[in-house]
Amino acid sequence: MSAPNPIKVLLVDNHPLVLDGLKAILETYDHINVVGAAAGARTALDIARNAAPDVVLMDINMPELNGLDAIELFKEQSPATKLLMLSMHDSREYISTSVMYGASGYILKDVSTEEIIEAIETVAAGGRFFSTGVSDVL
Amino acid sequence: HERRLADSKLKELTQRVIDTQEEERTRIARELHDGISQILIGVRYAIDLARRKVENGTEGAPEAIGKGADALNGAIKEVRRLSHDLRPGALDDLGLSAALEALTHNFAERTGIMVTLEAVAFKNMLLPEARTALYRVAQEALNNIERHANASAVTLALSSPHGRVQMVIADNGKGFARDTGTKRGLGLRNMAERMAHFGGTMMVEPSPNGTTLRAVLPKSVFIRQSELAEVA
Amino acid sequence: HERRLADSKLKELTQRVIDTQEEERTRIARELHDGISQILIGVRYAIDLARRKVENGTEGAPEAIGKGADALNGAIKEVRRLSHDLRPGALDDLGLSAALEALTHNFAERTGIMVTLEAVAFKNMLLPEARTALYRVAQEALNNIERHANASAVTLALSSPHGRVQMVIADNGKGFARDTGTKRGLGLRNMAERMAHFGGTMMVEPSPNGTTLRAVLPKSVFIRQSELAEVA
Ligand SMILES: Nc1ncnc2c1ncn2[C@@H]1O[C@H](COP(=O)(O)OP(=O)(O)OP(=O)(O)O)[C@@H](O)[C@H]1O
Ligand SMILES: Nc1ncnc2c1ncn2[C@@H]1O[C@H](COP(=O)(O)OP(=O)(O)OP(=O)(O)O)[C@@H](O)[C@H]1O
Ligand SMILES: [K+]
Ligand SMILES: [Mg+2]
Ligand SMILES: [Mg+2]
Ligand SMILES: [Mg+2]
Repeated sequence: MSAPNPIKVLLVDNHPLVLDGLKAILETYDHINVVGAAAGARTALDIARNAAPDVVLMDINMPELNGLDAIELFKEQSPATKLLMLSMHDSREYISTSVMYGASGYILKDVSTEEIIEAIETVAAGGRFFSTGVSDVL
Repeated sequence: HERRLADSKLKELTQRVIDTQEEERTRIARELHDGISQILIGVRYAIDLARRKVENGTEGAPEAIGKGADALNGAIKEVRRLSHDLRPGALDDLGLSAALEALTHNFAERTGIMVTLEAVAFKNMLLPEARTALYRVAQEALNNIERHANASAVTLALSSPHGRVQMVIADNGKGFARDTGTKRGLGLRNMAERMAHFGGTMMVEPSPNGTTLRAVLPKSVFIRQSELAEVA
Repeated sequence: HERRLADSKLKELTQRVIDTQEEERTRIARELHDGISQILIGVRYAIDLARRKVENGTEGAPEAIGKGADALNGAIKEVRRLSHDLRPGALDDLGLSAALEALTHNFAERTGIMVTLEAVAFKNMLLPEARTALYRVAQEALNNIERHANASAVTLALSSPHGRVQMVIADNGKGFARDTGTKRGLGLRNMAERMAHFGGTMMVEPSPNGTTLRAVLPKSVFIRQSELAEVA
């Protein structure tokens, strides 16, 4: 039972519990279609090539390739895809760095489900979204 | 006599160094055990209650779940704070300048002391250990300013004169007391030690208005181009 | 010359403590950030999912809560382990003998090396600092046995001969190499330093079969009756 044009979302997080939890939650929303869940940015880049996600919801701290460095690779490979960073770090330097590298948004991992959905909707529509609590800094 | 004095002073300092470490461990262990653990156990009770309500179809399940989620958020914030206090992720993820930006920003917010930061970005060129050492020196310098200086403004400048690394922290406070030399704490000593470890120096420059602290590290703390190529 | 030697000894020690502390901070920060935090976020999402299911009347809410509760138990265990590694709560709550019991028990379980503990209970009569020092000596001795001794059995005996405190740790391993004196690490040095602080001693006694380590503290590490009265 999907909406006519669901937002295609790709999830990237090295922690299985976070990745599974996020996927299970997002799948309960009709207008969101989780097209992939990757434990690393390299795998995510591979998936994105075929799945063409509208939004990549990506962790920052990951072994091998971290989320910040992966932003530029996504921008090169899939320019239309929006990057939404998902992180535990609440200092504004993370946001400004993410934006500088080309991300459309930044949310903390511990925000409410409603806020995660709102962030996905906003960046999918071409806007920018920054988490409450850190958004005042920009 | 002189020698025995030096010896007992050495013993005393050695003991202080060990004590500091033991105190820090105790503090962290306590925050984990008495703080975070207790909150998490509270969350478990809330979740268990919610599960029973859901299974029995009793009313108030969403509220019970909500209560658990709120308590959980508290625990997550505590863990974040503790982890950040021990070592800010920015230092590893974003580099020294960004970490100093966060440090001075939080310091200004907490103390009301105005801080101006002038920092060049070294990117990843600085040895990780040197990055850590400079960050700790800045941290202790700000600690000292908060505790001893009675200052209203601080400038922290990070630059790279002649290929070296220089960090200057100047406050407009009351300045060092004349007899400070005798009752030096562990702070200044550790800072000097950290810089000396890399063949660098740390100087306290008393000025008519406040205190200036100058830490300089030699060129060798930059990762050499050849090594950079290997890393990349 | 002597004094300069003492000074350089202090420098070396300070640097090693700084290194240890920095490593420890980094390790704990990482365990908190990459481990415990992430589990808690997972719990958070599981709880949110359960709430949505309850509110929408969809199936599977109890399972979602159950998943969250299981993960939460994992996080609680992790926090406890981390806290305990830093400083065993038993040391403060139950005293040295109990803490040594937990220490040797865990050691035996992890390494498969048989440990016999013979400990008298000092109750709360031992100065807290002396308690900590003895515990750390035991901890490092076991570390060394695991890393260097290749032993199959260890005896740890805590007693009180002539009103002093004596802790003897004997293993049946390969014994100290002849030239060990030259390449002493931080471990033995810290142990000796910790005992010396209380006017005590620490000796390594190489025996035909393995190594015996003897730490002795003077009577003064017992809280005097007069002070006890004040505390009580
Ligand atoms: N910015 C400053 N302005 C004025 N006095 C200072 C300043 N920084 C340090 N001092 C003086 O120098 C002394 C030594 O500082 P140091 O950091 O070594 O020890 P401490 O802060 O007293 O103790 P700790 O061991 O906790 O750091 C301080 O006690 C204080 O008197
Ligand atoms: N129980 C033992 N059996 C055999 N050799 C031992 C034993 N304990 C210590 N040693 C020897 O003594 C040396 C010094 O020990 P010490 O604890 O001071 O340093 P370390 O364990 O090598 O390093 P660290 O600084 O991490 O403790 C060891 O390297 C080892 O060779
Ligand atoms: K869906
Ligand atoms: Mg991660
Ligand atoms: Mg200080
Ligand atoms: Mg050792």
